[in-house]
Amino acid sequence: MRLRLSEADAAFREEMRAFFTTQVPERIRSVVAERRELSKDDIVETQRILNAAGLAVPAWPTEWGGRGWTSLQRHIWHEEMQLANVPAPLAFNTSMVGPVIATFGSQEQKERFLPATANIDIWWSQGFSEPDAGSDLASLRTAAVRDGDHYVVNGQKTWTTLGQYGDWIFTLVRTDPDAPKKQMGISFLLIDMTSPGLTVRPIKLIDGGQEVNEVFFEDVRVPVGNLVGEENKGWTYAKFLLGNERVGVAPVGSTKSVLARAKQLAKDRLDDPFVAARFAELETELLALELTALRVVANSADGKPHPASSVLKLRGTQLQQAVTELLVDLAGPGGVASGADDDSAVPQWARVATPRYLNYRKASIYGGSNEVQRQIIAGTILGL
Amino acid sequence: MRLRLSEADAAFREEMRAFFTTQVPERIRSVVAERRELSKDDIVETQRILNAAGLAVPAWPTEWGGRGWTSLQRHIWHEEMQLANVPAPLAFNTSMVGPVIATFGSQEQKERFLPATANIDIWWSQGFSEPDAGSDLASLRTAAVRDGDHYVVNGQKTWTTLGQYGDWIFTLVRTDPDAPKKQMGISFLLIDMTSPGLTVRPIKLIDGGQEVNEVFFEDVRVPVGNLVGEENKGWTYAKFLLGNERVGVAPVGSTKSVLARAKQLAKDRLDDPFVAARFAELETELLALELTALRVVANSADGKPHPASSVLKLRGTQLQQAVTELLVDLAGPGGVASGADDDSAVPQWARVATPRYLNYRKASIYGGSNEVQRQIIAGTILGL
Amino acid sequence: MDFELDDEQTALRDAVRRLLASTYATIDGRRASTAKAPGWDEGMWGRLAEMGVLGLPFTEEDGGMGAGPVEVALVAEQLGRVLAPEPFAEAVVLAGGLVAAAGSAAQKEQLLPGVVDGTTVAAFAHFEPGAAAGAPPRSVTATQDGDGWVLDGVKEPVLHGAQAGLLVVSARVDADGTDRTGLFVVAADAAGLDRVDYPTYDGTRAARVTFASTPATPLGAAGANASDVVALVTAHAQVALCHEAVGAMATALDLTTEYLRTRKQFGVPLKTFQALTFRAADMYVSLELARSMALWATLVLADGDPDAAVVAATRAVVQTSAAGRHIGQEAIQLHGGIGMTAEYAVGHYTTRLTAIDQLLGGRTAHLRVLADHVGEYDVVDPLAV
Amino acid sequence: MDFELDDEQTALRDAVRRLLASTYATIDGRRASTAKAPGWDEGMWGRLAEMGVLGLPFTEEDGGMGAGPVEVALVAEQLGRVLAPEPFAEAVVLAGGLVAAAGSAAQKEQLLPGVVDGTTVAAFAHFEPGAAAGAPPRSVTATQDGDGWVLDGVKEPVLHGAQAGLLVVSARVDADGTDRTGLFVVAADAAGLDRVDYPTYDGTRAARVTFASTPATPLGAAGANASDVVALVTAHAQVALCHEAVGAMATALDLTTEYLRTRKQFGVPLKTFQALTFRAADMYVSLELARSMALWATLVLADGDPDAAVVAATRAVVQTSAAGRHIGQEAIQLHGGIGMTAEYAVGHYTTRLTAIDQLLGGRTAHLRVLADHVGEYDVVDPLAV
Repeated sequence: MRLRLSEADAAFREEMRAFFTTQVPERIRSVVAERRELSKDDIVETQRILNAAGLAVPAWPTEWGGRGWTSLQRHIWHEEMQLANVPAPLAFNTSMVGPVIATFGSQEQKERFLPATANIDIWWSQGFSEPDAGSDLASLRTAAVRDGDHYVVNGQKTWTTLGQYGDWIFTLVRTDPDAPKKQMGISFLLIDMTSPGLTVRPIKLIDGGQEVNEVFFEDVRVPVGNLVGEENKGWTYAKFLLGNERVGVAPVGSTKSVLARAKQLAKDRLDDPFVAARFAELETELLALELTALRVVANSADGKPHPASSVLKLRGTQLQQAVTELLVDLAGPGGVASGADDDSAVPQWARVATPRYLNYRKASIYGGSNEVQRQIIAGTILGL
Repeated sequence: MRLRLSEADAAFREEMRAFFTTQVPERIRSVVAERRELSKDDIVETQRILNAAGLAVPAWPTEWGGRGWTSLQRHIWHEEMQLANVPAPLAFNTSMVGPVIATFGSQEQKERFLPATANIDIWWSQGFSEPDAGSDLASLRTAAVRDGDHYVVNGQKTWTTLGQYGDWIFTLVRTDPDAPKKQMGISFLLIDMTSPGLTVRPIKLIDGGQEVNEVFFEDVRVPVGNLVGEENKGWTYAKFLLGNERVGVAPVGSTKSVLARAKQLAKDRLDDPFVAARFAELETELLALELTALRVVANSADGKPHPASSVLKLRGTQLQQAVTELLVDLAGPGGVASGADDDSAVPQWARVATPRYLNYRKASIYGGSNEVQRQIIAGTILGL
Repeated sequence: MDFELDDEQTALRDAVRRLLASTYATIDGRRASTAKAPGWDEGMWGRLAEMGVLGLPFTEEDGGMGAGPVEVALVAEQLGRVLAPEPFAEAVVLAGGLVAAAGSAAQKEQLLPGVVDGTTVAAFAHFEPGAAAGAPPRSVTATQDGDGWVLDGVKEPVLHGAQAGLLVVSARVDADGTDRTGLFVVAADAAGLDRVDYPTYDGTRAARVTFASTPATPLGAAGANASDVVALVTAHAQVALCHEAVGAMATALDLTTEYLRTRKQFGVPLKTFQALTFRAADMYVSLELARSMALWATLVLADGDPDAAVVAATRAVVQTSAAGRHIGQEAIQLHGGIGMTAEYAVGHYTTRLTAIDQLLGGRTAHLRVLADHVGEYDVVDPLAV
Repeated sequence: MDFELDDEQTALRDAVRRLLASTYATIDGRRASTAKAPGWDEGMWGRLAEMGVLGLPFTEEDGGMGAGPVEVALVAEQLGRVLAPEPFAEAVVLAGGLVAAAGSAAQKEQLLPGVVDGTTVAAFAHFEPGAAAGAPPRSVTATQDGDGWVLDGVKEPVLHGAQAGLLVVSARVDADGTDRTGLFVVAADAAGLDRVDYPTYDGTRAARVTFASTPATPLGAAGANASDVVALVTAHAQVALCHEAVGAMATALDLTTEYLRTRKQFGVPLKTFQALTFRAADMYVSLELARSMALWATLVLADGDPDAAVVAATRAVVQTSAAGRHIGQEAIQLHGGIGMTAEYAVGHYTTRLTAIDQLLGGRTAHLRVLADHVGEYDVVDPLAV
């Protein structure tokens, strides 16, 4: 057991910190710091800077841009990035479809997609969830029927985050409706979002934003070459994808960063013991989470998903939400001035506080709800 | 809608307050105030004082000592009694078996048992729970087999509170093991605890106290005249008993009384904002509970159990436990001196704080656990 | 103590419910009303006026209905149930209430009829940027200017401040070196008055209101310290908002239980999952406790003691704030993704509950007030406040 | 940062676990050991000494094993897992630790060998009635008496104070009009020493220790202010107790999950009820977060900066206190009635977790300390304390 980073890791940390705080434009990082909405260009510009420096896809196989880092290095990379308010590389590209293609895709698919995915020349969207499935992902109904060299896709996906920017979408589709188990007849298909018959409809959320979408497929023709791996094995790849990334599953760095900024904003109210205690409490809870993430990282050398990831997701989103709630309280009645412009006498942070709070109610629902995480902990870890 | 009590109710309240604070010996009330353990004699003496004044069984039929009060009057009686630290009449006698005998018993049973029950000449124990049943009360197995003019009872009851003082025990026994539903073959039987074959074994609890017991029945012969109502209809009477008493289902008065005393004890620490806020919070929560109890009382004129009773039980025990926990915190490290005698430099209240806290973990388990209450709320009120 | 409505009150509640259902039977009603100016349905406002609802808090002498906090509470709960955006608590109970409580006889005669008949929508310009909910005015100052008074400074956010035909404004008055709270009336067309309108996250409207040597008329006696009257009328508005929240919570819970009953997942209705139904049960507990407290606070208001009224409102806010957050958050969580969408109703309830919470000033601020006085009494006796 | 044990540490942990299992495989072991004097198993204490466990925190120079906080933590967790009543944290880490940290070379040479070989059980008499956990001594005073010192006043509760062969006592020393904290050694047979023994609710023993002109020897330099050394050694003991709590929580959760798996109700195993299994999942989350924090605090102790050590211990207490209460309460609730009985194991775990919580001083007190300093830094960086 050892508290300090090794000299090499400490140097690595300094290198990351220096890069993120000097090489990613302040203009973009301030958007994150001020909790404003990132534009597509902000995200793309950042990821290209990272990719050029070999910092976009460090967990990929080295031949496709990976760095062969230890889990701890990947953790440090991720935390420093978040603490510096650098927009993370697009998860759909770097944590989701990229590793699937790199692991299960054909050589041709790898060459065609991986460099473009790392550099965000292709913006990927995710097509997993369906309106009637909810947490029961495998009950999906979007169908792909083989017709010569194509699949013909019909159905609907939903909760497609940032789908309005998507160039391609990776989907789970049902290729064998007669399979004995619902998990067995599913395939993993890559679909060009400019294909005829594919339409994207934005879903307005309760904070007024439009970050998620429905995606409709009406006789969309997809070349069979876009099938990843084997037909009807898609569930395996999906499970790989969902269990793939442990680093960053708990948004520690970004939550710490928001909390630190909140403390700065509340500087002249820290003599109020209730305000101070709330910061002390959240900082301590976040520290415990961060340490748990480090323990999980340390135990993940074997490459298998660590069941404690569910602890990180569950607690991570709880604390993320608690910090957004703190900002609502700090904003007070001024918080209702959310629609005011920058001439407002209510400061920008107070105006965004409540929409962000409302937006982050999603954190405990999307990407495996907290109920699903509890189910995993009870089942996989506790044997219940 | 009206805030104030009517003049009559206000006068009634004064009358109750005057009686409880002057007619019940300070010696006994201080035991309650100081959260020490009441002796059998304390309880009996108090109840006889109340009974002599017509204040022991006000909810019973008037011919057996009831007072024909409104629900609000019964509520006031109960709250004032608790606020004055008067030990409540023994629930087994006055809220449980008494009303069952008065409602379903034979005239002979009424005459034989009711006056003695009101005056605690008979101390009743409860024999419902069994070791393997838990919350599934109806799965009880203690059997009563008819043999001439007697039932022969074999089996075991548990969690019999204060069973060590019991003269008689009211039990649920299985008289028809072949009934199509487990609720159908159960009878309600009164058993003299001096009967041969009946033994009481104390169960030590985690606070060191011995207030609950196991009761064993080995070929205990019970005259058939001790059957209440009809054979195999016991479940109906048990449901009546369990749903009978709404007044006092939430221990508001006693919790308020403990909280008020805690505030007195912490008087010189109320300038600590954390301590003060905890009192303010608990007082407000208790007020909300008390008001809800008053609303339920107001709506219970029809005599049927109000499903909101479950709200009172659930929240009432939560707050009861929260107040016991506050006292543990106020006691601090001194609280471990629980076994010290009165020469201790640690004050008495601090020494009893943690054993009481541990003891009151039972409050959310016994008498219908909080899980059962949530089930009732979800099912009966919300239709889930 | 009695929590039962009398026949007249029951009739009022049912009438308001029926009227609101004509427009707000579904969330589309709120969407439509808030989408266009002024941010509520003017026809509905007129019909509420016709029904006498806008005159409920005012004496018959002032042209009102001579009703009281109980009737106000009934209406507020019904508005909350359907998320009707009509600014009853803010314009009538709060801004109108200040005129009734602080205005001179002449001012009441001049201003209240319009409030009661719905032709004048009043707003209370009180919040100042960066100040806590209960803080006295600092940045808006009132100074004497010849025979009259002028105001300077910024109020923000002022709910429906740009739509209001009448502004009641709190201002700092320097009285021989000490600060006093003054109340002033400012006409919508006053010189030096600038109002910038914008939407709030809950779909209503607010404004930044700037005063630059803006002529203003003292409400009531010039120079009187209005902090007590502001506290009392604010207490009335807070309790009304608590009832609005109770109504919203009740519907949020209804929507949630309905969803759990009907929505299937893994082949069975969600209500099969005890972990979800138990949470709905806890929501019900929160709702009922908040309802009890709001009702009680209403009775204390009606009882008339101003100090008791302010404390009761504070307790109601503490309870409502916690309940609103609990129920609002759980309502979305138990719905899952659909709860996040603006298309579906439940998220609007959470959003509005959040707004009410912020406008009430939040739980901690009110708990702090209670904590400061906790040593001054032994027990809280609801029957003898 | 590395949380892995090395081979030696793993061997130590396994050896301690095996040794403890010989006596404490079931709760009957604790019951038997606490039922008779001195309140723990003297044979077990001797075997722990033979294994070197009682010498872990001390340098080889002082006759110890030259191990450190990590090894102490391993042992404490194992003791907690089986609720072994041997007073390792209190007698060795705390009382012995004070001798090692504050004693002169001669005192260490004289006193520590007995602590290490188990023949001397030391106790730290520090708590004073009515004082908060972290308060400096007030009611016990030390005054110079010729060449020596005498103590007056009452310490209570002193854990195993009547059984201890060596008392380390904190006392208020008047140094030119200001109060200082002094540490003193008092022999078990000192004149004017009165010790009244009694049981604690968790089955261990404590005492009221009265000093009446009791001769005492300053620990280390006479008149030195020992408040820093008390804070640092207390931090070490607190972190050890946190690990004891983590061990106890782990077993409480094990017992609970086992109960949910095997106990049937309504004809099915309890684990069928999702409302229960989800709560077990939340218990696991609490446990793992507390474990992480305790491990980290251990590493900070090992790192050597005394100020950082005290802050880390405070954070560990905040986390452990909350987790211990959560897990202790839920463990009983999920067991139902049987959890309340002294016959069954789980209640003893809750009881012990409650005692540890009180001895640590409780969550709020420690949170208050953190709150006082929260404005002094931007973020908490676990890698750079």
